[in-house]
Amino acid sequence: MREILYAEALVEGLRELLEADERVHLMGQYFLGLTSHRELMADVRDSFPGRVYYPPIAELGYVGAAIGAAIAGLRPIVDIATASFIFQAFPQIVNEAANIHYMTGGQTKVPMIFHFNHGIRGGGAAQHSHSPQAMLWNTPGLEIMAPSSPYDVKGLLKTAAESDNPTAFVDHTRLFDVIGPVPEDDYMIPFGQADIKRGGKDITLLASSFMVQLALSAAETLAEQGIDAEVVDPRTLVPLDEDTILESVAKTHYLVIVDECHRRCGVGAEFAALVVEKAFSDLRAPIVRVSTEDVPVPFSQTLERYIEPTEDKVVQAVLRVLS
Amino acid sequence: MREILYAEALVEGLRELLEADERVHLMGQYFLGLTSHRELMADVRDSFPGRVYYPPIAELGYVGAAIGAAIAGLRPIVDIATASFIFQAFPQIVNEAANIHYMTGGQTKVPMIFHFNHGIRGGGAAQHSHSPQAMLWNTPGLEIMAPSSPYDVKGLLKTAAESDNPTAFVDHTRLFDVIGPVPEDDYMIPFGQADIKRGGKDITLLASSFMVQLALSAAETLAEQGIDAEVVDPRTLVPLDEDTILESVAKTHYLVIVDECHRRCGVGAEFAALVVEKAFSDLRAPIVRVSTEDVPVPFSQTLERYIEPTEDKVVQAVLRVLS
Amino acid sequence: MLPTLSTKVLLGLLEKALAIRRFEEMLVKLAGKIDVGHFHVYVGQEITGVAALDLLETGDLCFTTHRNHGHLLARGADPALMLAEILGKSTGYCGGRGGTLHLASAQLGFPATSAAVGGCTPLATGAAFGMDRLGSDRVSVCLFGDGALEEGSYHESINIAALEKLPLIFLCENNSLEALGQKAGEYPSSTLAVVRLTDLVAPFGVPAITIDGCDGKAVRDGMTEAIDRARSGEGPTFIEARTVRWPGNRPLWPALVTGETNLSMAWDETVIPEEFREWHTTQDGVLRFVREMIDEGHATPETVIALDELVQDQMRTAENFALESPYPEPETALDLVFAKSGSVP
Amino acid sequence: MLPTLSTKVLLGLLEKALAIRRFEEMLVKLAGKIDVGHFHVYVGQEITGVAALDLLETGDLCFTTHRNHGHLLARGADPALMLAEILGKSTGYCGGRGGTLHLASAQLGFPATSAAVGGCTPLATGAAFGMDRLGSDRVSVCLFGDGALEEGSYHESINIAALEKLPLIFLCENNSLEALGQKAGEYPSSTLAVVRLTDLVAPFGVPAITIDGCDGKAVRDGMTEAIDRARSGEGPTFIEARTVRWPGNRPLWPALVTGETNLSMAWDETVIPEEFREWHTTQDGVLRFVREMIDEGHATPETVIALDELVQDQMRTAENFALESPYPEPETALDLVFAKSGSVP
Ligand SMILES: Cc1ncc(C[n+]2csc(CCOP(=O)(O)OP(=O)(O)O)c2C)c(N)n1
Ligand SMILES: Cc1ncc(C[n+]2csc(CCOP(=O)(O)OP(=O)(O)O)c2C)c(N)n1
Ligand SMILES: [Mg+2]
Ligand SMILES: [Mg+2]
Repeated sequence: MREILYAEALVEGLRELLEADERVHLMGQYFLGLTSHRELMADVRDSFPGRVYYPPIAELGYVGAAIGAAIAGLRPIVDIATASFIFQAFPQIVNEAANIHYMTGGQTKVPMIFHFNHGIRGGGAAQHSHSPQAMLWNTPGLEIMAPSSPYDVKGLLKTAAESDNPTAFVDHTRLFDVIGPVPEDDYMIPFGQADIKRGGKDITLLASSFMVQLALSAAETLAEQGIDAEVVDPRTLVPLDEDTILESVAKTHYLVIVDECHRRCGVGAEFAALVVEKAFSDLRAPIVRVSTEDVPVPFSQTLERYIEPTEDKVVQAVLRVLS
Repeated sequence: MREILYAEALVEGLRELLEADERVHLMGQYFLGLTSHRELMADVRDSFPGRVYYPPIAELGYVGAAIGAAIAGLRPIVDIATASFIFQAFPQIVNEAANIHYMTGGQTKVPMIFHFNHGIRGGGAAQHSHSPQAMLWNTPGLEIMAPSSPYDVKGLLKTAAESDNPTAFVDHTRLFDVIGPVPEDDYMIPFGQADIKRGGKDITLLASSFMVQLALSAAETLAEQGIDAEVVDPRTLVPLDEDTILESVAKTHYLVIVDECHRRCGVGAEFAALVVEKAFSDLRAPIVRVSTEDVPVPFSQTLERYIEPTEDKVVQAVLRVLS
Repeated sequence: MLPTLSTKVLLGLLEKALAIRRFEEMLVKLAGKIDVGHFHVYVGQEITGVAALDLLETGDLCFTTHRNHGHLLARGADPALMLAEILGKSTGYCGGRGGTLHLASAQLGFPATSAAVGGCTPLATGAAFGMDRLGSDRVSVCLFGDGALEEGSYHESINIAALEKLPLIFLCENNSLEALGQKAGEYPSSTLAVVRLTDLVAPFGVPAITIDGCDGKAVRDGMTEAIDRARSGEGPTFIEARTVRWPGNRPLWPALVTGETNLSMAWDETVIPEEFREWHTTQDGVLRFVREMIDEGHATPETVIALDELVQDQMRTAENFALESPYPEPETALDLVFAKSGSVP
Repeated sequence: MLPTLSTKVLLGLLEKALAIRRFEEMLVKLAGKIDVGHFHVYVGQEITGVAALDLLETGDLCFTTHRNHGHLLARGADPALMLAEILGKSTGYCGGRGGTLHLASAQLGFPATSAAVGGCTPLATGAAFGMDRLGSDRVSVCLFGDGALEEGSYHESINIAALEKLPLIFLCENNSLEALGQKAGEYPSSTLAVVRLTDLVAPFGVPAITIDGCDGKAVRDGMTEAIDRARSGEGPTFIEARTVRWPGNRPLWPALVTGETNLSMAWDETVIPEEFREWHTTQDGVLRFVREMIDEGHATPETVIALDELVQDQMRTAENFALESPYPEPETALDLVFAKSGSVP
């Protein structure tokens, strides 16, 4: 199978969606952030005149407009660029989009996707480095995809576009250069199906988004030390494939969670709470979370490095858990 | 000691703060929501002319203004009324207030309190029933108090007002009628000191805000069945008194968490994750969370009741854990 | 003035205005007997909603607020299903999930009702965006109070609507005319620093008018022009419809301080109670509409009374229906979080 | 035109303008050699910042944005500590925690710098609110780009400022005059449906003027009036200072497309390269200021060159200092989340 970059797979997915359905429109254009790949988006814009909207700097207004447009029958894919700007749109995402289907008794659907690049990108400092997926997961009514590979990003995006629900597309600029196999033929990845990114028997590493890549390299290092780690990637947080996670823990009996959210009430907290509630008797040791330290993200590279999850921290955590 | 209502203790605290320090100003006035106690606030307004500001319906603007005012030397206590309106102010709370001290390298302080009434108040429906404290706990840089009794609300408020950090005052209208002892003399409750609201040896019930009251009544019911539950109230989430929580679990070996947040990534998730990480070997059974079901809050009373934590659900959870 | 319409059509409008008035009165009375919770009523604004929304066609969408009852009734909602929703019954428009704050009927063109002040502006703007991009000739109507102009979402929305020339009507119901600032010739609402609300709109190049919200003709004319402009691709319009807040709306919880409306106040000034004389004589749009109907020969006191009885009957039926309807089954609370679709198994 | 000031004071202003220009040039050059990350430079806007902020006194507070370098330097920031911060060094103004986006110096009156567009408006408004309530005669200055007017926070802030007559100056630096908007594929640009930015302000009853941001006198006069108004309790003022975006700011990452500024372009037109002739002749505020200084006899080419060399020396010192400064100790990343106070043990 051909191998392409994550950024290419993402843009290919967007293109195919735009081609397949006239109702698909892009609102906002910084899908690829300020990375060197951003030219790919310029091409999309040129290929689909009138289908790519350039909003004002008004995240509340234009994300809300995407929700309204979805209600009226459009299938918008709206880009919030840096995840930190999603807070401006929280009243519309958390208090409107997530609630509308439910509070209308199922009358109204909100088929839209909102995309953002989360997490530490290097030098983003406190106001450009958020990982808001835990907050979104605490908001029932949103589907959440958090891909970690070229194959997943395209396949999940296709599924998200068919969904009649508002879907958060949790993305990460540090994934854009990841290379991997992507079929030429069309395919979709169902939501709610975790993927075992690496089979293993000694310990489970549970991670999503860019943290999967970190977990995979940690697993390689651990392999050299004779530890066979299984890397489980839920791929979507909502719906969540609990079974695959619980089965992996039932097999390995040990769990380390790798999560880029701040620790308190992060995605990792939910993973831990889930497992201790539903697989307590399988566990042979504490569940350890490798997360971003509970401090605002500092600018300086030495500080940033100290507070973010790293391969080394994952390795150390595993050794601690298994000792 | 005299016994007064929670609502009275809260207002007494506000009054004493206004009296003691000219820099204390109230911004917004719905501290007591639409409850019958709201006249108490009208009196405060009359007693301190020029010290109570009536903002426009502009939560982003006026909460942000409170942050700016704090930077300039005021000690604002800003009221957001219903917690759901906090999302409008998220860009200023999450991305400004929480970060400023850190990202200025400690140069600037943001001594302000923001108050809101969270949770299910009965018929608030999806857009007026949020419990955003988990999202705020996922935001390093905010102190968080979540009182559950007349004594605590006044004592914690006094401490919050002395803090040089932005502090979330997580409040609940269903607490206003709770009656309890409050000293006439001035007192403060340090942040980061949990309170054992009821001693017990068989199981720990960990709860905050209004859920403490629920846990206490559940404990009474359980007592009738011969189960001696300990109710631990952290009182502040940031800083968190981990020791008291872990000691209680070390003693009882069983833990049920009562939390009004939606389950996924709620405050309860963090409690569970913390305990399984730091007190795994003390646990003899799964940690069970009694939380609000992961659905938008419905309007109808039968539906609302079904999804919210109730005394009965707590009792059932305890029986399940102990069986 | 009355809109220039046939007697039959005018009677239809009157019937809707009466339906709103009687619905709200029924609700306030009911709230005195059983716990209905907090709600907001449309008394005093009936003519705005009825005259404006009568012009809409199927497929045109409305996005309204906490004060939505009158809007739905103006587009033909069934008071029984409305009241059932307000009481949280399974037979209500939203199956009891929404309640008074979120009354919605997709079929009637109310796909989502936000009770967050300023929540509806981006939604309505977006619906217009969608219609525009889909090449439809439908229009989107944003119904909101003067208070929503204080939220930044208004500012962001009108900018988008203006730049994209969206088929959108901002219908701002300014019911704050008795506010202190306004009385002093200053602010039209308690907390907005602009002297005329339409001044806020002008910079965006969006046509904006101020009308008397109790004047059926003014409302209809303004709305006709706005809809024409929207349908022909000329972009959004802003209408400020002014009414004076019903005295029963001044307390935090609505109260029937003016009693149940006695329609004979329309033709017999002597029955108007002293205390609220000014409001009923000059600011009560329903009475004024009735008076104009009679003056211009479209109705007689008798026909009006007959129509009102019909309406009141309907309300009694609605009330019985709603009270007798069952609450939803508790376990169904877990349903409908997500629309079933490809991605959710 | 030049502000009416003594030669000495004018030379002081020029020195600051040169400091900004040379600082930003140094930074852009440095970014060609080492990884500095993304940053925004103030080239082309120097005269606005220098002439406006020179009028402030100790205790007056400024709230600025991602494009803050020039503002801090205009109030006397040390370029060494600035560059150290931009490089993430422990010696920087914020100990390396803030970086270019959040340069702050409480001592110089920059207590918190927000890189969220529209982040500074509520903060600056609130600081003015605080000063007002504390009875201080200090003023608050909100420095922001035209893009921030698209955010709802602006709308909410100006309303509060107007209603409360706060001691606040909105200094909007509109550097988007040539922008075709994002449609042209450019990154930051004005996407606002209003023709004149000041039209947005008028409805709030806030005095608003538009000035040429490269005209030292216009900036100083406008700001003088605004500060007077603020200090005497008459409320906020809005100033739109217009500049044309420096060609080096048009790419996503700043680039020295115009080369390092050759000050002799101010007195010798022939050395101006053809490609950017128009910008340097009419839109380069620093060159214009120099030209006016010479024309009016406040300086000679020689004194200007001498001053510039002094400034360039300072920048070299700053660069060495910053490059040689250590990075913060990793473990210190966990400090300073909270101010130590009663409530945190
Ligand atoms: C974001 C938000 N803030 C505050 C409220 C509380 N609230 C409910 S109604 C209301 C007043 C609204 O005034 P207006 O928009 O003029 O509508 P009216 O009730 O006068 O029709 C307020 C402040 C809310 N629902 N949402
Ligand atoms: C809330 C938010 N949305 C988007 C951005 C990304 N962003 C950074 S600078 C910029 C353009 C700002 O334009 P303007 O305010 O005119 O300032 P200029 O850069 O032109 O000086 C944008 C959109 C941001 N930083 N914050
Ligand atoms: Mg109103
Ligand atoms: Mg600009």
